[in-house]
Amino acid sequence: MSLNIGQLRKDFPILARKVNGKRLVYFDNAATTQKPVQVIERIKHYYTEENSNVHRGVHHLSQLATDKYEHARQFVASYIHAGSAKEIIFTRGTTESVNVVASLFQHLIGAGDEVLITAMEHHSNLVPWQQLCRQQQAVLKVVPINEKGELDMTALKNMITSKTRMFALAHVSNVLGTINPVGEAVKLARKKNIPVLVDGAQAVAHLPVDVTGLDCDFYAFSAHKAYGPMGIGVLYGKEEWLKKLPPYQFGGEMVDQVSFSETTFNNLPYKFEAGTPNVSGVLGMEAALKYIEEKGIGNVRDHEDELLDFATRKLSKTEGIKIIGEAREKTAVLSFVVNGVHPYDLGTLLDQMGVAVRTGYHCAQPVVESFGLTGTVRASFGIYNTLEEVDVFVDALKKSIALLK
Amino acid sequence: MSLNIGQLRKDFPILARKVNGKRLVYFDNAATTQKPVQVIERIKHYYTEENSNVHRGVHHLSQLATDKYEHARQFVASYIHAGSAKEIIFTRGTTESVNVVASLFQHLIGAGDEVLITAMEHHSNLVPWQQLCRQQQAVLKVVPINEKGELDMTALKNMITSKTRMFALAHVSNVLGTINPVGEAVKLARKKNIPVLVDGAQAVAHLPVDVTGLDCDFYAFSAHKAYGPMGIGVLYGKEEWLKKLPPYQFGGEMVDQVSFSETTFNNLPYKFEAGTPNVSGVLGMEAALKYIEEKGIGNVRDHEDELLDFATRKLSKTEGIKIIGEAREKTAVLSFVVNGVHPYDLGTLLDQMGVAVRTGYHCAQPVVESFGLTGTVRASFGIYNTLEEVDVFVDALKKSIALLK
Amino acid sequence: MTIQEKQQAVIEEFSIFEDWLDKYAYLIELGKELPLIDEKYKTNQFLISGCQSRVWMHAELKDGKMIITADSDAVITKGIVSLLTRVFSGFSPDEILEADFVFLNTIGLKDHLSPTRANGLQSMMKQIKLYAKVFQLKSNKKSE
Amino acid sequence: MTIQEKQQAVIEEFSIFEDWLDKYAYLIELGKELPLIDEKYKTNQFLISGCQSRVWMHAELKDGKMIITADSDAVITKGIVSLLTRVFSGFSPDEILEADFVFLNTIGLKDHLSPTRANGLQSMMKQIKLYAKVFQLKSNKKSE
Ligand SMILES: Cc1ncc(COP(=O)(O)O)c(C=O)c1O
Ligand SMILES: Cc1ncc(COP(=O)(O)O)c(C=O)c1O
Repeated sequence: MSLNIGQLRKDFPILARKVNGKRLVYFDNAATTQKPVQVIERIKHYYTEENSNVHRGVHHLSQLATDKYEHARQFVASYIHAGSAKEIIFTRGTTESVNVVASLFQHLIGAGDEVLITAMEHHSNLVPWQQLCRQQQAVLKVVPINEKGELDMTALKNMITSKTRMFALAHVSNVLGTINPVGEAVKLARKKNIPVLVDGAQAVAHLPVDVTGLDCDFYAFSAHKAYGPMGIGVLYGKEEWLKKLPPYQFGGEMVDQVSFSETTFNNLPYKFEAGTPNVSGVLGMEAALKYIEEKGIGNVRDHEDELLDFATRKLSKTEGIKIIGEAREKTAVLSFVVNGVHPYDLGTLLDQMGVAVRTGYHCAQPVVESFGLTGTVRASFGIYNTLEEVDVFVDALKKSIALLK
Repeated sequence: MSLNIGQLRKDFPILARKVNGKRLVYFDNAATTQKPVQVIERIKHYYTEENSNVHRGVHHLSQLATDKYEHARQFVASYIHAGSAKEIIFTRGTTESVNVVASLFQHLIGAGDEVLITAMEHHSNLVPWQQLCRQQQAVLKVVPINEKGELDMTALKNMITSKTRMFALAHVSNVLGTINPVGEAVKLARKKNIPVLVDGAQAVAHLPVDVTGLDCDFYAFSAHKAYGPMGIGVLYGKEEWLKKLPPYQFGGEMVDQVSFSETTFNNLPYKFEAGTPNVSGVLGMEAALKYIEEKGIGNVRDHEDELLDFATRKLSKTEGIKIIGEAREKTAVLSFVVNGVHPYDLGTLLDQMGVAVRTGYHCAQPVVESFGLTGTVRASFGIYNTLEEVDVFVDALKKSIALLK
Repeated sequence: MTIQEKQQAVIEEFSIFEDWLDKYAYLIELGKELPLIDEKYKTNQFLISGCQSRVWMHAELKDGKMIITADSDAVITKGIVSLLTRVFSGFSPDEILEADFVFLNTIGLKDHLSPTRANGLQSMMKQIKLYAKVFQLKSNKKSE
Repeated sequence: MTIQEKQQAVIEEFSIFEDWLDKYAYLIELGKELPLIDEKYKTNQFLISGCQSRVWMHAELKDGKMIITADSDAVITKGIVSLLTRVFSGFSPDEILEADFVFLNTIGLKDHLSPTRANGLQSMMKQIKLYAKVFQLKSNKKSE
């Protein structure tokens, strides 16, 4: 069964709006996706019928909100195939999830130890490790990529040593679209007992995610990049790690007993959730993942592959365009540059024609610079994009190039 | 001009719902408030018309979202009378705000130094300092309260010493309702150059807040306790502090330039906002504060004082009831216990009659225990509560007591 | 009577109450009647965590049957605890491990069944099963 | 011409364009024509931060007038920079400090005026005022 995109687009009210007098073509999905009514209405329903602070309340609304909240946690756990709901920590998003892990690993990483990342990481999965290494006098090692934007697995093999304390890598690159062979990478790390954190920010909306299958130790993602609300995301952590690690923030539901001299902490997952949680965010995220599930992530993948292939073919035929990121395994992200034309100029003119793309470093300055560039234009696709929109985009692009040259 | 509560209640759709077959009487406002349509619709509008990732995007939606987001920051700044929008950091809520400051003060607090809190702090403004002190071998000192639940200002005077590095106190106690003389407390601290953090979680919905007038160094609050959405809150910090302190989390908008060997950080306030921000949350918070502003915080205060006085008088006349917290300066919170009856039992029966109160420690175990208790029943009021609801509550309470005795 | 039959009995008992008030009044009665746990077990060791009210529970094996006693400082919780002990006390660990806990659902106290409920019913039921499991392991060892 | 009059001239110039395409085409033309900044100023020191494209700006005082030159690696930004220098270059620091920047608003490039705009127009305007301020302080010192 394939998707009825025309039908499905109606779920996304914003797609009907005009931008600069033109119909919006939203190709900035890697930055954030638009939200279906199912998500918007879920949030509204929560505040209209169910809103309350969760946990410990004896009254009906509190109980209702708590049940929904914990049910959503279970849903997220099963969605990414976690072993149990205890392994699902709600965070603000990917960036916070990575920062939590980096902060908790402070005491497990010492002078001379090594942390491994890849050359294609987003700042959010780079700077926390860099700063941790700096603080602990550890060494940040960067696994190189080839000119197609694929991870150098041979280099990786050699770089995993007895000094490595953590390997953090993106599931999918937000600049290149590369899908990394995470399963394989975990196997290599596992041999030397090295924990692996996977930055899944660009994966959850596009690929099936199975943390148990991947066997990774941590997995991070943001709801807002998968049709869910802003301000909420997930840190999956293997129970054995979460048990072992100390709390991150203090206060609220994460404590058990408190006196002025001492505090004991609550069980998983609450140990890592300090303060009133973002219940509406969590319920919105659940609605978003259910939306994807209902459409079928396989169908989503097929559809986005079709968009990517079509757009890639069209751009390849256009003079002066160079595509950045040509990995065999790729999804939903198309970065490129145009000879002699600044990405910012292209982005500005495309916007005038209603096409929203992102330009610049995409919060991943090192990988962009490694291609000798100071920016790319990035078109990134979502479930609701169409082949016709790709046509509009390519025509607008040609017009812009003509204007600028 | 006083408030038209009957009219205003219509703004809160959830108040029309029934609980256990009875009309909902929501007296759990200190845990979280209900949301007016103005807030609910603001969030919906954002996702329906404006949603985009903010900053650095060249396309129209990104620009629109960024403008709204930064405009909201300015509004919040002026709402609490901050010197500039740079001093407004968006966080998940009060708990995170306090944790951020505690974490950033790590390097400013050493062995033998002292951190001052009060005996009435919520765990969120207690445990972070306790854990910080434990980690740094510093000493946590607790300013006592009297039997009415008022801060002992004489004790405070003596406890501020040359060893004190931080004084953290609640603006309003969530258990006792006490309004602390924060301005005076800051003056005492200022003499010895000690920074003051004010936990405003229970203040923003009930009192005018003027951080410049108070002259505090940090002020923390949560939107969800002031008619705004969950998952968003504020850390106000004086610019001189925020400039001096290192970043908290890394990645996203908070960086300026990144290479594998080095990273430079962005200006205020972005330095403290890592990752995609909760734009819808921020806009919802703005709508909530505008709602309060429109009604007039003075009117709100008057109305809630009336509710508190009325309820206090009625409970005082009821046999076997002891009110916990009888400060002269008090707002919107009424804690009590009933002789020989467990708060949990009362909460459960009140709930059966549609009245939502909170029972237990209210995440402030030490202050409850300091009254020799293992819990209280807490009725806490909001803008939409009425004298009739107080009647319903008191009747239900009497019925419950009769049943339990 | 089997556990199943005992649950059925409770369900029938409650079926005569028409409104919540009577139900709670009865629960409160039960709570007041609950044969108290031996004072020496009212310590932190026997405290079940996760409840807003404190619940102490003790179990011992007598002639292959588990004798469960419990207490709470809140009377409604005590009423519920009383139903639990009435249904489950006096059965073998095997029987308890096989049983499901459905009756609270049916008697109209469904609210109390939620795993996240502040009264910690979930924790009490876990505790009963845990005791049963321990006794089962112990007796298996003996019989080895 | 005063700064005000120069702004007015730009506004009139743009008023003949009917659609965005012509406006941008003209901006791009201006961008291509911009007298380039002296290469020696195209260094990080003269870079204006906060722009997605790089913008270098230099100012010097000649006979009491500020001569502003600038460049950008993006041609649309260059067009805007060219309008800015055309309007403000050649005036005294006092005149520049008193002026407001409204013309971009009126010529239908309002989008570009936002303080959060990725092209950093706000930063460029700040930079011009900053140069003016510095020159003003310097000359006040001299005249003391
Ligand atoms: C006085 C006080 N401080 C801090 C908090 C924590 O706020 P939040 O859970 O929104 O982080 C609360 C709310 O429970 C409170 O009442
Ligand atoms: C690969 C990758 N990692 C991390 C992030 C950060 O996600 P967030 O900003 O939601 O925390 C992003 C999004 O920009 C991303 O694309």
